[in-house]
Amino acid sequence: MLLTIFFVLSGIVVKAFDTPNDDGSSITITWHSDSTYKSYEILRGLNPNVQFDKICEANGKDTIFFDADVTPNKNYYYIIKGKNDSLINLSQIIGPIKSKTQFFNMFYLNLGICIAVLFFAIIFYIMRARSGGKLFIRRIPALNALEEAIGRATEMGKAVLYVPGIMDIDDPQTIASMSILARVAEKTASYGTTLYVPTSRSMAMSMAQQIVKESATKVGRPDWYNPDNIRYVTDDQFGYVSAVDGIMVRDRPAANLYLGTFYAESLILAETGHSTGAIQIAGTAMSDQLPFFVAACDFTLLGEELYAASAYLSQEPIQLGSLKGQDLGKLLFVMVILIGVISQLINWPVFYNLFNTCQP
Amino acid sequence: MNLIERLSHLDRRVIFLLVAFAVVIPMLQPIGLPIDITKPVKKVYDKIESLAPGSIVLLSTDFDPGSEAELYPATEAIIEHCFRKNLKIYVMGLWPAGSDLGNLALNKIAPRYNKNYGTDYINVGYRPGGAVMLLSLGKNFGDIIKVDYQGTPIDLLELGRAVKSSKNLGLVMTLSAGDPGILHWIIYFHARYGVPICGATTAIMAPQQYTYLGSGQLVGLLGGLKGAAEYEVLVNRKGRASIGMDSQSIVHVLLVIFILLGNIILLHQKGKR
Amino acid sequence: MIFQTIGIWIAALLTLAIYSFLYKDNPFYKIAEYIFVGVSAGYWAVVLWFDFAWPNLFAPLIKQQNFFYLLPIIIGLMMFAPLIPKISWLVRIPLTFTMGVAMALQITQITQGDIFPQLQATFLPFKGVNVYTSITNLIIVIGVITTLIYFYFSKEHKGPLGLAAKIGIWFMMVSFGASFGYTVMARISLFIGRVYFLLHEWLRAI
Amino acid sequence: MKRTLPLIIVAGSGFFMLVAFFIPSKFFQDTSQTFQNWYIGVAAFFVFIGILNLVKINIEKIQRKLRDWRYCYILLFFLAFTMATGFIQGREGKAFLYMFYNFQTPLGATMFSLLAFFMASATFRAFRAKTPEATILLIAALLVMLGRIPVGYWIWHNYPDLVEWIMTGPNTAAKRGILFGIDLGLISMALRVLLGIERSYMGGGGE
Repeated sequence: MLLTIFFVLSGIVVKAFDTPNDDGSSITITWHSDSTYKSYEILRGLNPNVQFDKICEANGKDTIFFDADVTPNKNYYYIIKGKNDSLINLSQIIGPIKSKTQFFNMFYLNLGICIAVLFFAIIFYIMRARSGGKLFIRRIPALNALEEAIGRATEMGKAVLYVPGIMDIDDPQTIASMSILARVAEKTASYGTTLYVPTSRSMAMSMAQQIVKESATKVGRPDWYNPDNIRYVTDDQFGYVSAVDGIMVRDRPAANLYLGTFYAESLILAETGHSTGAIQIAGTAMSDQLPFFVAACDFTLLGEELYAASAYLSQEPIQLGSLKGQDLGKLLFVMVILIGVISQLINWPVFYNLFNTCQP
Repeated sequence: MNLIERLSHLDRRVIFLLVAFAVVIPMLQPIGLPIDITKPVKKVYDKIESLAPGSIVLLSTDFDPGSEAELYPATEAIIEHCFRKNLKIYVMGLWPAGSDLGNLALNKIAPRYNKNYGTDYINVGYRPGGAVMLLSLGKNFGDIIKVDYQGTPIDLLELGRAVKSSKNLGLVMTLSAGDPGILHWIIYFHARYGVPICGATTAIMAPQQYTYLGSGQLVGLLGGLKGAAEYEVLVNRKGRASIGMDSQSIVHVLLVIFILLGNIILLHQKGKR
Repeated sequence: MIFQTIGIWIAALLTLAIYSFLYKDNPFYKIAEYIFVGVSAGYWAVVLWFDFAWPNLFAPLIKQQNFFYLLPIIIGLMMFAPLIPKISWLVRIPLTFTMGVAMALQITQITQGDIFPQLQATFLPFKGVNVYTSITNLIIVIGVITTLIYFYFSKEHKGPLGLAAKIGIWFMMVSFGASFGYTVMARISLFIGRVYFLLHEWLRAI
Repeated sequence: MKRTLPLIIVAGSGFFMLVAFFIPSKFFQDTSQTFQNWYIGVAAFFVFIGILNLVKINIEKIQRKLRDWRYCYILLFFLAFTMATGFIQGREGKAFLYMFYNFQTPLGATMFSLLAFFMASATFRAFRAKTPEATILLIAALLVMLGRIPVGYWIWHNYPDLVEWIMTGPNTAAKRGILFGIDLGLISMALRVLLGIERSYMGGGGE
């Protein structure tokens, strides 16, 4: 009798449900009330007619509680007790509630779709490139400069210096750099210009030697190839830089090409190269180093352009296909941004909310 | 040979000397230039001010001696602010040397505020594994952290027992010098577990963080020594960062002159041709 | 106390030894450099063992006889396989395992933590905000789109596309300039830190 | 075996982790957690490998009497000494921390501060407005360099706000655009690794 009266007075309205998108290990309880309480107690029982145990005490501002101590597929009943200094009110008994294991986390559906689309695009283009489909890649301006620089070095009777970064051949930038080296070696070999390739890793050296040799053979100048010009210097960052600086100052190459992964040494290389008056062409995806290359070199391949240049020159299906797939991704992003901006203009928040990611 | 030509052949050691003087002299004879407060720094300050006493701040010291100059002053300033607000500090490091540099600051500041190890602050040392570790950490601290840096089982420490999951944290403050660091806290920890992140980074990393400030994934930011100096002004403590600001100003002016001179030389040479 | 003073002197002399490189390369610099590499590698090994490897891998195995921990240790030990040429290929097992886990997590977390929030942050309003904000918002939207267009390789950059790409470059140059300025700041700060040490802790001049 | 087993492992562990992200059931969550914990355990060995390589390289250098080989003794001595202090007295031992605070900290900090000087010299000798792009870059750089220090505030009180605007406006826009490109590149790289198309990271170890 007393209980019913309190229920009517208290006006605490409670809802309890299986927490969505989880492994069935929790039940969500929410409540709201017309009067204010200092704190709430959450009571739980396995049977509406038997004793309820206190499982949590929440403060007066809370309106939600996750009961994470439940067994899936078992019935539970809940009561919320609102407490003030003098007053204690109870809500109605809520239940039975069961928690269940969900198969798919619907919160992440948007992420899943995005990943699936990107995967599909990349795989699709790689397959197309492999089956011999023509994929267009725009010409990269700095590549024209590359040929000019080699031409100028030839006219001046000076060498070309090629620095493939300071990382090993497991670095994608180094791999991209090697494709460009192949083209540079072809050009220098056909002109008979000397090409220096100092490397900071021994594996990078053997790979560079192999590539340069092949390129020389390809243009019919196997005699031009000189393995002594492609040397391993040292793994040590600053040690490597001072050795390369030494080549620049002593041999004064007319063209310095820095393509690959660079760290703090970028600015030391670019400075020394500049002081020798060489044409400098740089390219790296290390965005922290790009500013120094842009400021001190004549041409710079910015970020992804390094990969694009490599794909353009090598025409290798994996590189071409991935680049194409990523291009599609960029196109989609541009479209999404435009729709997003328009949706804000016309006060349509649905689209914005499609991109929510944090779990509530 | 005229002046400009002589300048263009200046020995670099002369430049080195000029830079050294520009740093040393203002330190011996401070000018006391006023330090302005930027928004991202104020936001870090406001965030810590807004935390209720007793809240736990995870201080991740993700740097090493290489960037100690930029990040250590910020470490001290943040710790001092937290202790003053009676917040609890949970130190860990994604870089091996980070936690020892954190200890240096803790041991210096904790006694001033009568804070005790184990209840008011703890240090759980270096945690390898970067991004993947952070994902596991957010779910269950117990999986990753079993002992503190001295080898004491974490459950014997009051603060160690208090932190079981990301839900127990009021804020993550990372002092980040690179990889792994602030980016991983944002992408791997904040995105999955929603704990607010503040950061102090080296100045090199600061411009990139503005994309995350813009999206709200990062609450506030102390960029480089200047950020630390601003924070020192906010918490009213005369530290290493504010002392260095005069020198920083003079060298910047010197370098601006260098760049302008260099380009005048370029124009001059072009004119000649 | 005496040890502390000696420590400060060691630190100061090592600092000066490194700076002697600015005059020219010399044996003092080399000695300091090699000490640095040796000490830091030793430091790494000790910290890794005490903070991580012992409590998280070996202690549970040896003290609690939890043989479940054998697996990560065995996979980890395969990292040493290249020392024995015959089984050197085994190094690929830990490499591929860590790559597999890391790459998968990279895919989901980049989407969740970078792409989605950053796209959402670019859906900026022009209405209901002040003029200053709406101009800034417009600039951000244009900047993001034109930068993306610059990195779009599937079409020749001619006409409107070429113009957009050009604008993209300008945006990038402004941001590179900002990075440049900040990097200058960072490097100078490092030197300030050392001068502070020399003047404050060593010479006690400030 | 030597090629297929690694490829199975990379695809198996990778795609499992990918799928587990979307499936809340206990089995998938617990297993992916176990994988992550193993990863962290295995990752710890990378550091030990690094140290072993360092020792190997230096001993070789001494044996073959390569350039600067005498200094390698110094390196090996300090490596052994630091490890000894740590392993004998413990991680919190006085001697070990002494090495850290009085050797490693000043050396690390000073080594990187050398760049301040190289930077200064490069600003004078190499950073030239040769192209329109480089000109924009240098102007932005000068604005930021002056605006991010007390002198900027002293010149004009609203100057820091201007720089803050450059940072939150154009800088954020370009950085975000570049970020999208990098993210797409990383995802495509990750996918290629999982599918076994990209294998260069496996490096040596024989066919």
